[in-house]
Amino acid sequence: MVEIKEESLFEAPPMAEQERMIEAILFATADPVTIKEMAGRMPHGCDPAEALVHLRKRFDGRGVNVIKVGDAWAIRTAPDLGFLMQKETVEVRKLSRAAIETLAIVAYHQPVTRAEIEEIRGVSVSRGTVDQLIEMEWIRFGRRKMTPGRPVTFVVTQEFLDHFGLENARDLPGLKELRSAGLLENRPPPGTGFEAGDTDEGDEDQTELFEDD
Amino acid sequence: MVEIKEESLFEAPPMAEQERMIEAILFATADPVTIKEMAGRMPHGCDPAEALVHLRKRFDGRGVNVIKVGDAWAIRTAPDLGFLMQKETVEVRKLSRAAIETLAIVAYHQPVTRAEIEEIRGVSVSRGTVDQLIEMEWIRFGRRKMTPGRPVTFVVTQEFLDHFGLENARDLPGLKELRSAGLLENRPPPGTGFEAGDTDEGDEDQTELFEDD
Amino acid sequence: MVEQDQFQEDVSDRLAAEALIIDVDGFEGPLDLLLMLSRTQKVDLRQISVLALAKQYLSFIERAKELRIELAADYLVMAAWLAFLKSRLLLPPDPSEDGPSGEELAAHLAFQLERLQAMREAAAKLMARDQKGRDFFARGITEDVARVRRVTYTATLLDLMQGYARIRTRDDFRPFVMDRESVFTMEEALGRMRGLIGFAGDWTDILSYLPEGWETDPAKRRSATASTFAASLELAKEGRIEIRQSEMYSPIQIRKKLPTDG
Repeated sequence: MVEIKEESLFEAPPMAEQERMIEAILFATADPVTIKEMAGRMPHGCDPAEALVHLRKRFDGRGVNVIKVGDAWAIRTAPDLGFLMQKETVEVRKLSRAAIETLAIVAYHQPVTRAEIEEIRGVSVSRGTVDQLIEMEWIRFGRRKMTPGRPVTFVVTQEFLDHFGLENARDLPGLKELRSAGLLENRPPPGTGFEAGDTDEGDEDQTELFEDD
Repeated sequence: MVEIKEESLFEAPPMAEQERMIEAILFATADPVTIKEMAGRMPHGCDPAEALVHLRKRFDGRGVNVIKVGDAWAIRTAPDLGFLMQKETVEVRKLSRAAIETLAIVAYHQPVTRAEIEEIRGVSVSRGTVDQLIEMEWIRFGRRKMTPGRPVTFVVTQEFLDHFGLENARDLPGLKELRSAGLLENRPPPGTGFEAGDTDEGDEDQTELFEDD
Repeated sequence: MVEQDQFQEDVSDRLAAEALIIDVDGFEGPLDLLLMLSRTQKVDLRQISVLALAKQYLSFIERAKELRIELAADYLVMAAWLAFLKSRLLLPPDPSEDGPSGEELAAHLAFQLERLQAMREAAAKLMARDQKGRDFFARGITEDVARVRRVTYTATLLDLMQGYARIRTRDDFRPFVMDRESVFTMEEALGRMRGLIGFAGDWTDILSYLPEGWETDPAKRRSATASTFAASLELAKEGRIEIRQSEMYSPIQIRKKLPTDG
């Protein structure tokens, strides 16, 4: 661009050219660059410190700025634009089967303890499943049960009711409706299932929910 | 800087502000960024394409330039300043003559099948050559050709364009001359019965390619 | 006159052949060799004499044979083809014979040579361009774009009811539980794997997740393998693990899905 070499070994390129040079250097170098290092890379006689003053001014108020890092210089994103370095993606996933079943049990049996959930599902309930449902604000801790060990119970939340369009957990279809909807094919033999395992004594709601036919 | 949110959810930031944003986005990455991706990261209602026009002009003749790579954009140092970046120079793996020729054939004839590459070079293409070019991310698989056997094709990548500073594959040096000289045609050897065996009906590009003199 | 030409041609052929034989290995096939030989004609490739070229090639092959240089088969195939082409070009066309004429074949060979030459020149032009990382440079200090992935889970009332019905239906089958002594259910497998998966940062054979005591008895092993596999699919679906299998019947491996960023 500028014929320097032919003219003199000691005449430096014009300042505009020097500014271009440090712009390229600061852009392409993986680490902040000291003035000394810039001078070492630029043609003889250049004054990177002065070129830097010009470049800094040029980037003043722009999307990136020339900033000092220790005793070196770098180009960095303007602080107010940091939000552009994020990309948010929202992924909607179907709740896992374990979570759905746990949720269903809480909804139908609330207030229900973890032990009861496990008893009904026949498998242990992972902490992650419960945590997930709590985090989604679909279940929350209810009052402690007045049984030995005073275990905590889980109940569904208002948020849960809103999501599923229910006014009340009791609006959930009972077994009879589930059966007539074809969701339950077999009539549970009396005396099996969780009634037997249900250590809950006090709560009428529960027994009501489990009434069959 | 600008109080947008309070005013309206749908009013885009001023163009100068949008220019700053894409400046920050392009400076932050080594890879080309598509307009769509910019739009996805910028506030609602922004027009990155227009902001790019302004930004491009702003960096005209500077130490770094805004360049187009395929359907994406990137900032690259001006080619005349390469001498300042000896430290950043990456040793490009020495490519064999076979690899260089194969690359050129893919670039100029794309989409091209392995058989067509072999027909042009007159020797079989070793797996290693193709693998190397794919590994360098200079070529990739394209769509299958609608000819018997539905062979896979190769095409060049965005990385290829970026590496060689091409806006798109149409900018390949000498492409027009080669085409008008008929040297990019895929002429089957006479008497091979290739013409007769060409069962391709739907694809105009293809039939054109296989037209015999 | 004709003899003189013939003589000079022979000489130049021989010289070319001798020069080229030395590095016959350096040629990338017969077409490459033909292209090199064509340079001795010092004409535009579009006006090349294919007949002369065929003669040059054949004498080159002869020389190579005399010098007992092993030539790859495709050089000999090309020689046979060029001998055929030469006869076609020299003999008057036989009207009873089908197929392309000698001129057509020659024209195609000339086209191939010209096209190969053009591609070589294009390749050279391409490599002479400014290249990234050599002549121009990308950003040195890059910033990662943090991919903030927000996962929201959803379920419908139907899911809920079906889930509940499933549990109740399962209860109905409880009397049959006895038969399931050697059945490891998917729920059990899931429960087990959920507990273990947090430690599976590296690719691990899925079979190492079989519960203790289930590895030896074939029936139990079968059931545990199936349920563990099904459970791993479920976990993969949930995005908690990754699964891979290098080829059919090879071990299936899983690992904890690493958080994605940038």
